[in-house]
Amino acid sequence: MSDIVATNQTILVVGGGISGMTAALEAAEIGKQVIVIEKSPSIGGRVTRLYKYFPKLCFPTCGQEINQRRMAANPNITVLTMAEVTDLQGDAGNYTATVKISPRYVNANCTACGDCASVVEAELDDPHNYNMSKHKGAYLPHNMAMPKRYVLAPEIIATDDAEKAKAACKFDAIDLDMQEETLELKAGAVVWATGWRPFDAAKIQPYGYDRIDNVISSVEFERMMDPFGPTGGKLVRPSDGKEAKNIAFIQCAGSRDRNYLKHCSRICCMASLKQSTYVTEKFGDEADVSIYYIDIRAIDRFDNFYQRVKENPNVTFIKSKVANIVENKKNGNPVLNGVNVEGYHRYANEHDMVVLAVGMQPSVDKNAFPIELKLNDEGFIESDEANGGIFAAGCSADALDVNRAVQSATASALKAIQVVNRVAQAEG
Amino acid sequence: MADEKKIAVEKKIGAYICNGCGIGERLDSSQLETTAKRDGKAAICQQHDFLCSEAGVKMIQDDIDNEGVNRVVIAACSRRAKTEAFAFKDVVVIRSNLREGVIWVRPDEDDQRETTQEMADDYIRMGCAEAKYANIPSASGQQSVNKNILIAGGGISGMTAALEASKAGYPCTIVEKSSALGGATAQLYKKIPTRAPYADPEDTGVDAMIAAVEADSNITVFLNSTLTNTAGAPGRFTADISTESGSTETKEFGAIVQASGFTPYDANNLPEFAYGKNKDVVTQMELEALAKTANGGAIKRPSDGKEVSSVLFIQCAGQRSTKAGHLEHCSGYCCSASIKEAMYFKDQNTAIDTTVLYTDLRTPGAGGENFYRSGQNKGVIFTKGIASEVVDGANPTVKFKDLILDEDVSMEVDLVVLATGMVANAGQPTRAEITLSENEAKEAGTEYKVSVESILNLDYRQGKDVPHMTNGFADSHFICFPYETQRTGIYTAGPTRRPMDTRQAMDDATGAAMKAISEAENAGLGKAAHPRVADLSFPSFRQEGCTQCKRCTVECPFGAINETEDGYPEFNESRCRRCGTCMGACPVRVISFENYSIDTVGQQLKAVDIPDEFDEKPRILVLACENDAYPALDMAAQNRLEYSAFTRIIPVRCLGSVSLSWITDSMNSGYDGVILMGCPSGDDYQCHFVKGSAMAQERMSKVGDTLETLSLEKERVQTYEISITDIQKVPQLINEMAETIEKIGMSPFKF
Amino acid sequence: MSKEYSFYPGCSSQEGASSSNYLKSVQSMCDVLDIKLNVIPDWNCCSASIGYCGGGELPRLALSARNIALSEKHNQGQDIVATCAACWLATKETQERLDDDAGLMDETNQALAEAGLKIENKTKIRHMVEVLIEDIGYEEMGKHVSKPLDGIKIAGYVGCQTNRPFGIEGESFENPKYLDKFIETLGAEPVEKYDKKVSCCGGALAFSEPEKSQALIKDIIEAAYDGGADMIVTPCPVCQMNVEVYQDKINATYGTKFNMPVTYYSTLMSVAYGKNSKQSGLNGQIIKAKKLEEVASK
Amino acid sequence: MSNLNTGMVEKYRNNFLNEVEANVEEGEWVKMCMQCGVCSGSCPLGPYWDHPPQELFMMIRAGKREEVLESTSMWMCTSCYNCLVRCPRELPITHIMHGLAHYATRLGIEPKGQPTRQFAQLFWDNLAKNGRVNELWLGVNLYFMNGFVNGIKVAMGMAGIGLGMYKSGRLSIKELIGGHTVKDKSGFKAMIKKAQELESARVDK
Repeated sequence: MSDIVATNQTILVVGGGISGMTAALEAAEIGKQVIVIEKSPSIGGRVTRLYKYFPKLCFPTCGQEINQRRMAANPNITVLTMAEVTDLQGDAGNYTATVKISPRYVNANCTACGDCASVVEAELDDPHNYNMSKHKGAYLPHNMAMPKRYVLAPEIIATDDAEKAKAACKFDAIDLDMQEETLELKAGAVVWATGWRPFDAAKIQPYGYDRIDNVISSVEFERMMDPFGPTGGKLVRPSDGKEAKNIAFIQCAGSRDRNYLKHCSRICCMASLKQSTYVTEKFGDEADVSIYYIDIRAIDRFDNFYQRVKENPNVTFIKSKVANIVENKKNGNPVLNGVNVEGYHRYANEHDMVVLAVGMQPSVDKNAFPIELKLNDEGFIESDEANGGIFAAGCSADALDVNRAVQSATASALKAIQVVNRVAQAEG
Repeated sequence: MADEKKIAVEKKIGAYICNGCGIGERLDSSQLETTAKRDGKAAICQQHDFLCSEAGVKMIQDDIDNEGVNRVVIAACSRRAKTEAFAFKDVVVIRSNLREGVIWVRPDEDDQRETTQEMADDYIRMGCAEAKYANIPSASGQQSVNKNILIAGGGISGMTAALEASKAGYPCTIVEKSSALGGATAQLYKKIPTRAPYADPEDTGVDAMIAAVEADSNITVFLNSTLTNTAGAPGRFTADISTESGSTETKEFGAIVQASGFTPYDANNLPEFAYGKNKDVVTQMELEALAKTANGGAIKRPSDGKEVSSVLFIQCAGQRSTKAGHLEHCSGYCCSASIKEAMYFKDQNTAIDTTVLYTDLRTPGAGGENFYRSGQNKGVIFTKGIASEVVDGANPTVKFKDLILDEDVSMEVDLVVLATGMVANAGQPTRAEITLSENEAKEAGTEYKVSVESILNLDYRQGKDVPHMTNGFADSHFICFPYETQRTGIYTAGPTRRPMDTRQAMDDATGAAMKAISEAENAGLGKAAHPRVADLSFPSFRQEGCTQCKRCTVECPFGAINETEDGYPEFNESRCRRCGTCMGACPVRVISFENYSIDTVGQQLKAVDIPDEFDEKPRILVLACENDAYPALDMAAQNRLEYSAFTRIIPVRCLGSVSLSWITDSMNSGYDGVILMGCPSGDDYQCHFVKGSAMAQERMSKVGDTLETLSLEKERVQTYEISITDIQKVPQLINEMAETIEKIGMSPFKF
Repeated sequence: MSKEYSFYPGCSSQEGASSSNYLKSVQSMCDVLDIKLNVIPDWNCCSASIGYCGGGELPRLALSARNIALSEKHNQGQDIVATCAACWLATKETQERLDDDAGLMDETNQALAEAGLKIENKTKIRHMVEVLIEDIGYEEMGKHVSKPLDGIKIAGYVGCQTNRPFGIEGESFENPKYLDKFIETLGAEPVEKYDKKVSCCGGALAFSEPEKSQALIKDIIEAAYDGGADMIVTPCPVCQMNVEVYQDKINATYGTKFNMPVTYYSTLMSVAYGKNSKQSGLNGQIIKAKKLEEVASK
Repeated sequence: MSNLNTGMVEKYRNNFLNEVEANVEEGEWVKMCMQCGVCSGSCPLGPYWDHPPQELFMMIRAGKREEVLESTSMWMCTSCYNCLVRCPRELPITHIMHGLAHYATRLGIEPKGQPTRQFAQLFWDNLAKNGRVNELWLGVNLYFMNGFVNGIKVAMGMAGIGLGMYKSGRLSIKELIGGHTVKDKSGFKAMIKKAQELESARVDK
């Protein structure tokens, strides 16, 4: 790690999701030195947990493959995984970041052969699947993980498992003495791309996410479609593993609500429309999808997709914020109570499963930024002179869909380049 | 030129066999070594227990430095693994995939050892064959870096692109059709807020921006000017900038940003709303004019100058509708725009009734929802309903269905504002589209004329402008790559790309400027643009062999290839994305890349050892797209999914680059089956080269006949659309082919 | 040294009124916990949530304002504590409204002046439950248990107004847990997942809309039976009365056989603290809480 | 234009909304409703509302003055506060319902026979009399509010309950004569009177 060269002409990218990767690539591909700081063991971020993108219904890994190839081929980019910026000092053209790197216990020798995983017994919650499934204590985060290098979970360190793993590795790739490291890195500009996290559905008490088995969140539902996900690609409900054909999607689950997130998270309507196609594709005419909404926010060309879904007779739209959900104790079905406000129709609808279209919350809490930034009430970074050489990319700037996040990231790369170019001129 | 190179350089193959990750245990590496030397003609062959380790890499580097090895064959893991470790400079690096390609997809059983070993031997032979025919690509030297950025359009998007590029040190030239900078935004009284608390309309800031542009010595502005001809390629665009007066200046540019904006939808298409009939029915844009005149005072209506005391906004006027003459899309910004305009009234006099008639109120994000709330707080009334008609009269009366109260009502107001949408100024359709319309016109006995003016007047064989996408916008089709147009080095920004408001347009233009800068820099170095970023190879052709059939010029997904006066293809490599679709299209096989050619693949499939018919060991050739199908096969191996030991896989840049000759050659040399794996095509195509996979499928549809002439069964050649996520599907498809062969029997063409 | 509070008993707690038994048990409970309650001299009705027909906004605010003013005058520096949900809510709401709206504050003081009073509005308004949880604490509450309520299964019915809109700090509107914790602290067993926990009993509409309200009440009792409850416990006089007294009528209407005792948390506590049946207000039960009687008479 | 249409003209004008904002408790919140309907779905007596809260808000915006004020809907409010805590736009719906009911009463166009309306009035009169509620009289009045004969029926029907309350010491005959009251009755009444004057001055101007 000590061999990392960072100067005031270096661009620091905080967050290795699709926004961070994009910003890093754009800058590096015109010759700028870029360091990417990623908290988790693999770059890729949220999109690696998505099954499909709207409105094309194509696969996120497709673009990831290209971006990962671009990154691997580019010597100007240094990626630090399991790393966090704990402190950030200075101003435009002259920042110093303190970066904490947690031990991975696996070094660059790793060939991802998987021998360690095969001997480790401990199984731990798999965050890649929102803890809906387990993975080994020695693991590759997912099929597309980059770097393609295993990780030893801290939980198994100083257990037999750790020793077994070490013994199983033919390449001396496992280093159980690895310690947490702290680095100080210089940077001329910073692209802040820490992205979003799903709003905690349990906080929406009327919907009983914490009390009713068959009420799940949209991000969990998304994982169900992945053949390598927690349900092996099956749409089944948690309570009894029964196929969920009659599914309700509840929009604004946590968004547009002073009790939770004040803002509109933008993506949730499209995400539910997309997910409704999962159900109709899997079950055809047996599919029965209901979407409870306040406004369907399928803006610009996305509206064509909305029109397409609307044409499907198996998808119903109900203008209503569901009042509450109770469980039918006999069959475990969630029962939704509310009023369809288009003409006042009261309902108590029973479904196999309910998917809460949870909102987007900035990953970093308002008060947890390592340096003072101009934020709005919602906790997104405002584009403001006051932020000096720090530029928000993607969902750190606003609730954005992937397409707009990448736009934002491309723009932030140029903003960062402007700063380091000024530095370069000054330094001659 | 390319050929000379081949002769010039003496090729020395070094093959390096890794024994790590179980390869050593599962395979007989000494035999692999023999194969490399005997069949692969490798001058040097070494083994290592841990090839990707520092020691292993050094071993190879030493041979490159001291033994003159310039063709390195790495017989280890997949080309997708350990790329950094094996990134040797100035040599050809070939990966023979013994791990993901062999041992991970075959069971570790004694009775399988023989076939598994054969697999590995073949991959060594294939690697060496490719190494023999591949050359080290280098830029043609035709380019030089030109940092000048051409910006078509002087609206908020164009000016932003210019200012941001200039701040990064890149000179810009703005070509603006009208007599002033500012575009649509200049016609606004105020703009939708761009910063917290997102509660009130903001000054447009256009004047300040124009001043900044004029003050910037790095920015040249041409007013009353259009682009009458744009030729060349990234790094060497030449543009004729013509003024109304007729004078023309020709300038050179590295890249282009097209920020030609939008035209407001023509409300005359909405007679049902009495537009044109009743003066007090106006569009949002026209209301901006009224507000400008009022300049903070009471807004007066057009008909009689009466101060407006009640106004109703009809959202989605002529939008989100499949009705003839309407726009199918949602313009995204109109909801916020109506809130803003309603505030013009409320901020001036709270007593004015302002009603917004909407079906879905679309104010996304933090700013959007705050602005909506602020509108309500100021007393703007939002009614969910659908307007059916505006009745003409002293005051217009709006008839609508209130969807909440579920009743048909009508409301008389002083002024009606129609939220009509955006129509992109995206220039002319592609030549192909025009020809289509021309033919239709002919059939109808009428004459077809292109009504829209071109923006760029590209001197490209495939048309004068950037091809359009959804709803006539020059948008990218790719979610992960929003700026990728089908014209390399030309990036669209603002409402010509997709509908958007001022704030989004400024972000968008900044990103487009970034892309333009990047392309100007990289084209200058002869490096390819997305997705084969930094690839130095480019297509060249043997003129003497060319029959001038023009297929390459027609089929190139990026319109990269022009025709010279004497009818030969002109490749314009910096317009080229290196997909090889031209190579696949060429019936006479004269097009090739230094490191990717008819031979680099053709010789691989010939290098495979074909046992004779009675060995009952069929051979299945898989040509897999390197972007999606090959990674899927890789990940199948990663998950230890097995497939037939008779498979031999060759990655291709794009299925569009597959030459029919490879299929016929493989059939002739006794392969029993061939599988082509490309990306899904169609409206939601996933092909990174737009229509490469579609092209391939079209060509393959004709392969059946070829097979018949060879009296071979059609089933022997299959083309599949594979997504990168089809990890479980790909082994199945291969095994199905194996079964098919068992059914229909071995190919008779084994010698 | 004992904790002192300015106490607002409310109309229903008065002698011979519908929740006089609540007051009784509260007093017994407070002796044990060394809580001293100083009644607000000459307090008046809060108009609950039903006075709105005749009483306008300001007159209703004036009612609670008067109580706050009296407390500030006579029990200076002491938090106001109410045992009745409606009293607590009305007073707390008044405080909030007057804080938000200077105009209303001014008009209210003009009205109070007629009674020779003035409101500072600085007094903390609290529910007895808050006092128990925040000032006493579960641990301390547990220490005084001399007769654990072993083997009694109890449905904790929180109801509406003790729970919404203010509720108890740290509890959710849909699934508050404090009554269950009380029950456990006293050695009894709470009904898990009692899903009518925060459902409405009809409140004042039990009088004006008996059928509609009794339908709601029926569900509340039914759910308790489903959960295997021996009795229901509640912090609210209106809930207590509505759920207890209409059971015969409900049985008549729906053919049910309800006979479910409904007591106050303070009743449970008094009994668990060793107080006798009378001191615990058990004689105030219309449906006798036999299991508690047994413990009390041990 | 036909009368019908002139009738329509006033529709959707903000007059009534303005009236509500000026005169109804928390009325200025009505405009903030975004028609999600969570309130309507959350009401325990929901099924008995002719117009649930969110619809009332839309009707107010639509200028349906009489339909709103003469409605029995807001009299269905049990003050359970479910709507209020769930409203994503922070509308104090419970209070707006009370406010609308009171305003209708003030205008004298409330649904007279509506039982809750009557009980609410009784309750107020009862407390206004002595400063404290006299539950016995409240009960008695309640039973007889629909006339004597009916009252007997109701009283008989409620007798069991009354008896139970009496036996358990939770109903006292003492209340018939005298009963609980505030000591400073005059001060109390003066205060109420003043409050009412101040409010009227505000509303009726």
